[in-house]
Amino acid sequence: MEDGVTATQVVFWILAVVMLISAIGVVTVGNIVYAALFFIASLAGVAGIYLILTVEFIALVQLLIYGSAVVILILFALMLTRARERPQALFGRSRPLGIAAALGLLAALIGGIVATTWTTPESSSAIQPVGLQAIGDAIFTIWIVPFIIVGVLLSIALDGAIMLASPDEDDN
Amino acid sequence: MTSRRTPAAPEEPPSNEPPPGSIADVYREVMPLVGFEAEMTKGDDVALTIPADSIHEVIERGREDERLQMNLLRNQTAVDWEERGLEIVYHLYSIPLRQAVTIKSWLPSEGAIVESITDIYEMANWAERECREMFGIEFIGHPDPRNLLLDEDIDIHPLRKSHPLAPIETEQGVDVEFFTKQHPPPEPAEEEEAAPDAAAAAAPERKRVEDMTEEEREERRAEQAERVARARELAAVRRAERLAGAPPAGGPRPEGAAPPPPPAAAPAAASAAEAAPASAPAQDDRPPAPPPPELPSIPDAEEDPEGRAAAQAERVRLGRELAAARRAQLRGD
Amino acid sequence: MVLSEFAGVSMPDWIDALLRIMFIVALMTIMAFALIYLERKILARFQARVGPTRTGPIGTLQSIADALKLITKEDVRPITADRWAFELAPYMAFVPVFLVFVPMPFTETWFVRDLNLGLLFVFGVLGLNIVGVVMAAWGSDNKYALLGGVRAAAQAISYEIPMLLIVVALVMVAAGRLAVDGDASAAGSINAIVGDQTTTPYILLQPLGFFIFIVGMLAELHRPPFDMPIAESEVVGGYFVEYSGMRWGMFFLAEYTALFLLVVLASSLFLGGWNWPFGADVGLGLQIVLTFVKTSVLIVLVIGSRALFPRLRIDQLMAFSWKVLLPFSIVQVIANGIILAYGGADWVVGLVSFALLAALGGLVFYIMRRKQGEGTRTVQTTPATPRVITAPEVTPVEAGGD
Amino acid sequence: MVQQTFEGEVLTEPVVVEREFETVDMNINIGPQHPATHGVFRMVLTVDGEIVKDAIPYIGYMHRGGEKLSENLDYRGALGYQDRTDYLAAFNSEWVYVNAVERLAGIEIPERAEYVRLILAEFNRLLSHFMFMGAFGTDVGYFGTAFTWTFKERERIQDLFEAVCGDRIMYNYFRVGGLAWEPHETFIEDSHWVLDQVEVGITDVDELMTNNEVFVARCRDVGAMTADEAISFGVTGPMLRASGVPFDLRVDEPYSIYDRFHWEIPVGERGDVYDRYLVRLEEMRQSVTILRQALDQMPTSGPIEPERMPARLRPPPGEIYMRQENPRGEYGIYMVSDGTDKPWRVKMRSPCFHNLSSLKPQVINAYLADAVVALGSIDIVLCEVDR
Repeated sequence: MEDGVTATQVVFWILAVVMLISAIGVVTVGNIVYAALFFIASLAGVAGIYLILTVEFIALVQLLIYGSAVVILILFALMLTRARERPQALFGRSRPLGIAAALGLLAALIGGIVATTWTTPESSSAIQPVGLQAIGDAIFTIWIVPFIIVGVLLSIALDGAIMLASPDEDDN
Repeated sequence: MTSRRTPAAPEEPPSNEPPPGSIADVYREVMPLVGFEAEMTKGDDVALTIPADSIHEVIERGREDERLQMNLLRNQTAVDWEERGLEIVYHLYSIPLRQAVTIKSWLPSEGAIVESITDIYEMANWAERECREMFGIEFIGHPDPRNLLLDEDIDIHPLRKSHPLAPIETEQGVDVEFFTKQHPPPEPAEEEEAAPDAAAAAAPERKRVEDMTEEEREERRAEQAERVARARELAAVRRAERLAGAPPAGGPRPEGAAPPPPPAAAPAAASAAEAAPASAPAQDDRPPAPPPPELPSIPDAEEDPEGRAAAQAERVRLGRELAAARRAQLRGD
Repeated sequence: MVLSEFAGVSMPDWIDALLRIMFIVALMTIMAFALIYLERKILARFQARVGPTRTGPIGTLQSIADALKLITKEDVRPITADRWAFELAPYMAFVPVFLVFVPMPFTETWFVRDLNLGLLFVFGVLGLNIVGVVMAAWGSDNKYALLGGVRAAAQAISYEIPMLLIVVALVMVAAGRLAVDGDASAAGSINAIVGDQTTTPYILLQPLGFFIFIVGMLAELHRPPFDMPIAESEVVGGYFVEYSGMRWGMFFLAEYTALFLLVVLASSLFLGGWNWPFGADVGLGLQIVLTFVKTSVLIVLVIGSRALFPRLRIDQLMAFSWKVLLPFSIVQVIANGIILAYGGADWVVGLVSFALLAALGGLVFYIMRRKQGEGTRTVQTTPATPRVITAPEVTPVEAGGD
Repeated sequence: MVQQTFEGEVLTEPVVVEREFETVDMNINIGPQHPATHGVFRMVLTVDGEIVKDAIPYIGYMHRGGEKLSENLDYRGALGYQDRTDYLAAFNSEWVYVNAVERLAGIEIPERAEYVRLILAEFNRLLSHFMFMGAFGTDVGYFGTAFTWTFKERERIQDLFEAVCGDRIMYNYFRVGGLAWEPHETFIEDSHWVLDQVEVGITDVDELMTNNEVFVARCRDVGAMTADEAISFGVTGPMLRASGVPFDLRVDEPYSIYDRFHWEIPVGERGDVYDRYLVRLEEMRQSVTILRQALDQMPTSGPIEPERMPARLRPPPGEIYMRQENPRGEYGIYMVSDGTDKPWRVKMRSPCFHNLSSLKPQVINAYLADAVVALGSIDIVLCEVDR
């Protein structure tokens, strides 16, 4: 692999910077809707990273699930309630507690990164694109149990949501 | 266009008593205690006149009694008979029995108070609100007595006969007479104190526009422009007041849109296009006038035109005085 | 450096992609202009009028006139509007629609890139334009826009799911037919699906799929009977009520491009795109004609639905999607799964799908008829003498409907 | 959030209930300029999400003091105002006013004039109901189809009116005692031709809207009103008949020559928006049957106004409440004369005024889209509401 800077590395660093900025943006920006938009940008960045790793399926599913559905629900909730008027308590009483938790998490992450041994594949072109068939077989043969557990979890979540929403509907 | 002489008030020809089996008898049968005076109207309906305090009871019984079943209140209005007072009119109809009746009653023209029938008919809600703002009849127990068709802070009652119909030519809603009082023009205009009859005297020699000389026409155009500018200024002032938060209704808001006095109604057809800038005689607000004076009757135009003009001018002056008194009274000063 | 062919000249990969993207941009603008003009003409025909005739020979320059008007109009932004959300919304709504053209096969060789995950790419990216719509709705700080935006978001989510499920069912069928020695990963690419439809268009195999896809498409495009988000009589133009000039033009362009795009997708997936009667054998000429004919038929269908259908109320719209379309699409996926798993033939799949479509149609028809009830009854006129006090009882009412 | 309306009236801040999923009420102005209001009418809706919690209607934008002006014009002069109150059914309004004055002055109308008046009034009912179909179609969502189809028919009827009285909307053709001038010679043949076209138009609208599933879904059980509620609000006309009350003035209190024709009154049963639409549609068909019978029975020659008409009309003192069946309901003129040449009091009982007052209960707890459809189904003409 020639040691110069390859195209994927350039794209990777661009995406990394974009993701970093938007991640920080999500936390620091005052207006909550801007935070949601930054959130979308960071998720798109994640999808981009997957694309670089030539795992298109995961990237597209990421875009499909996060990009359109989850974010829309967040914006949906923001628009109906008056959340956007009240400035978020960025610097409230619980600030020290927040910082402590953040630092703890940071330490754990760095620890994890240092501990793992990163195996760099011999050459980026060596990664064969994984076909749809392979993914399909894997899901329904090797990983069938977690697949079913996730399915059950999701349906429970759905029922919970309906329960929460329905009390409001019983008046009219 | 001032209000005409009071109607010749001979009783209707006695002949129009309703036929024996008519609804008037059913009403008398159902409510023997109430004094019904029945008469046939032109559209061969029966009109019952009842004392004002029994309106609610008569209408309520009319709706419940199975011989009457008046379930549709189709119309509710009032008629201003000037000195004979206000007459409130209810038109009722029974859909199952296909019979109609008009219930009327007399109210004093000043401070008329009636019990609201909104609890019997929902329709009365809007009808009574309109009646209140047009005639000034107060309805006790009305759920929402705001003005319906007119502005919130207007306190004149347009459909009263005492409220003269302003000539159409004056600016819409811009009350120049009031404006000149609030903002007197900078240099004291020295036109002479034109009493109404002097204005009438001045009227004939006012030349028609065609044969005016150029500079006269110029002067008249300038004067009109100045008047329009003043009017526009007033509108701005009024808008500023409104935007600065509507002052409470009774507050010192500009006087009601009392229309500027019409130019003396000279019988000769003054050319309508000419808006004669009659300078209004300065009228100070005298203490509230005594109860409405007896209005002189206006002889017919054919017999003596001068008498008619004078009488009409007199009526206008009295009418305006009454309106001013009423406004002063309403403002409580 | 991967060389690839474009009109015989081999060139580096990315230049080729760039050229094809340029071609797509040109095609898209022309189609958008044509669609604007076509919509006004076809709509006029439905409404017993003539449509634009002044501009150009038979009004053909109308869309150019519209574009000029939009360009010269001033781009107004309300003061209280949120600057960034308002400004970026049109791009956020426009870019995904533009991206989705990449895997779209116009003929056997005419496409930007035949991604082997084409279908998933289309739906992955298409979902993003709702973000643009919501940003526009929230950015313009206007009650009507807010309501329109909320409605658009609710509608987009609830109609994307049945559409996705139906496409999954379709891919299951396609995978069965395209599988070569056990590896069916080719079924992901749209071109492969079209390639397989030389003899039997998939509408015969999945009629329910076609119906739900068309309904989902109409909902995705906010076109009647699903145009609650931009309902003129209630929310007066919905989320782009505060936009004017070229910004509004961007939304308008995005809408028509999405229309053209989804119509091409529908014709490729279900009507056999460039392939159906004998596209593959005859060659490029017939393929272009086929694609053109199929897309125009579907476009007339979509524009016709705008003239002939009132709009559904937002809760009926959601109820229709969650309570009717979703269950039927799930049943369709399960049915396909069972039949294909046990080696059922293709016509069996088609038959089952047709039965499901009939059941859906019957259900909707029955619900509506029961809700409609019978019409008005008419009462004989008996002109009663008005003033009779003891009036006869109201005439007995005979049953008589129109 | 304090919201100041333009009259300076301060709307209270919407109450924010501190439940985590509680959405906040929004005050939406279906303002004076809005496609759904068919004119200058304002409705402030307090909306929670999509459900309307409270509706405050504001009228009075078109108030021109018609009644006050009529009191200062002589009996013949105030005819012009009648055209301008209900401009969609000007012939019907004119007819009521003219009948009231004739009844007061005791003037007999020649037979032929009576027939021409009835025919023009029934044509005007068709015109008005076609207008309703078009406007209502746009409210429900037909992008413009219902509008252009119905206006195609309206054009034909208006051409006939133009031939008869020279005007398409403000006719001013009826006179106290008869008509202004003779209708043109081919009046009857033209009317028959127009009727044939109108019948085709009615079936077109019927096929477009009546059995359309989406139309039924949008109109059924929306803004339903029971019979007693309707009567209590003073609602009359197609809205009342849609609630199941067969009350039609042409039958209950027959005026002019309506007792010479046979037709049926359509009556709905649920009183919702769909029934109102069906009643009006059926009423159009019944009007066509009335017109056919009237055109056949109409005398082709004869005077159109009485021989001797007083120059200055001075009806004897008295009062009358003349009411007739307008396309929107019972339009009544309560006229009081005091013996002079000007009416002492003219009260115009406008059907839309009372039909509109019944809007609030229909709108509460309905969806925003239903509120617009319910408002459209009342078929209001704002000039008539405010007079």
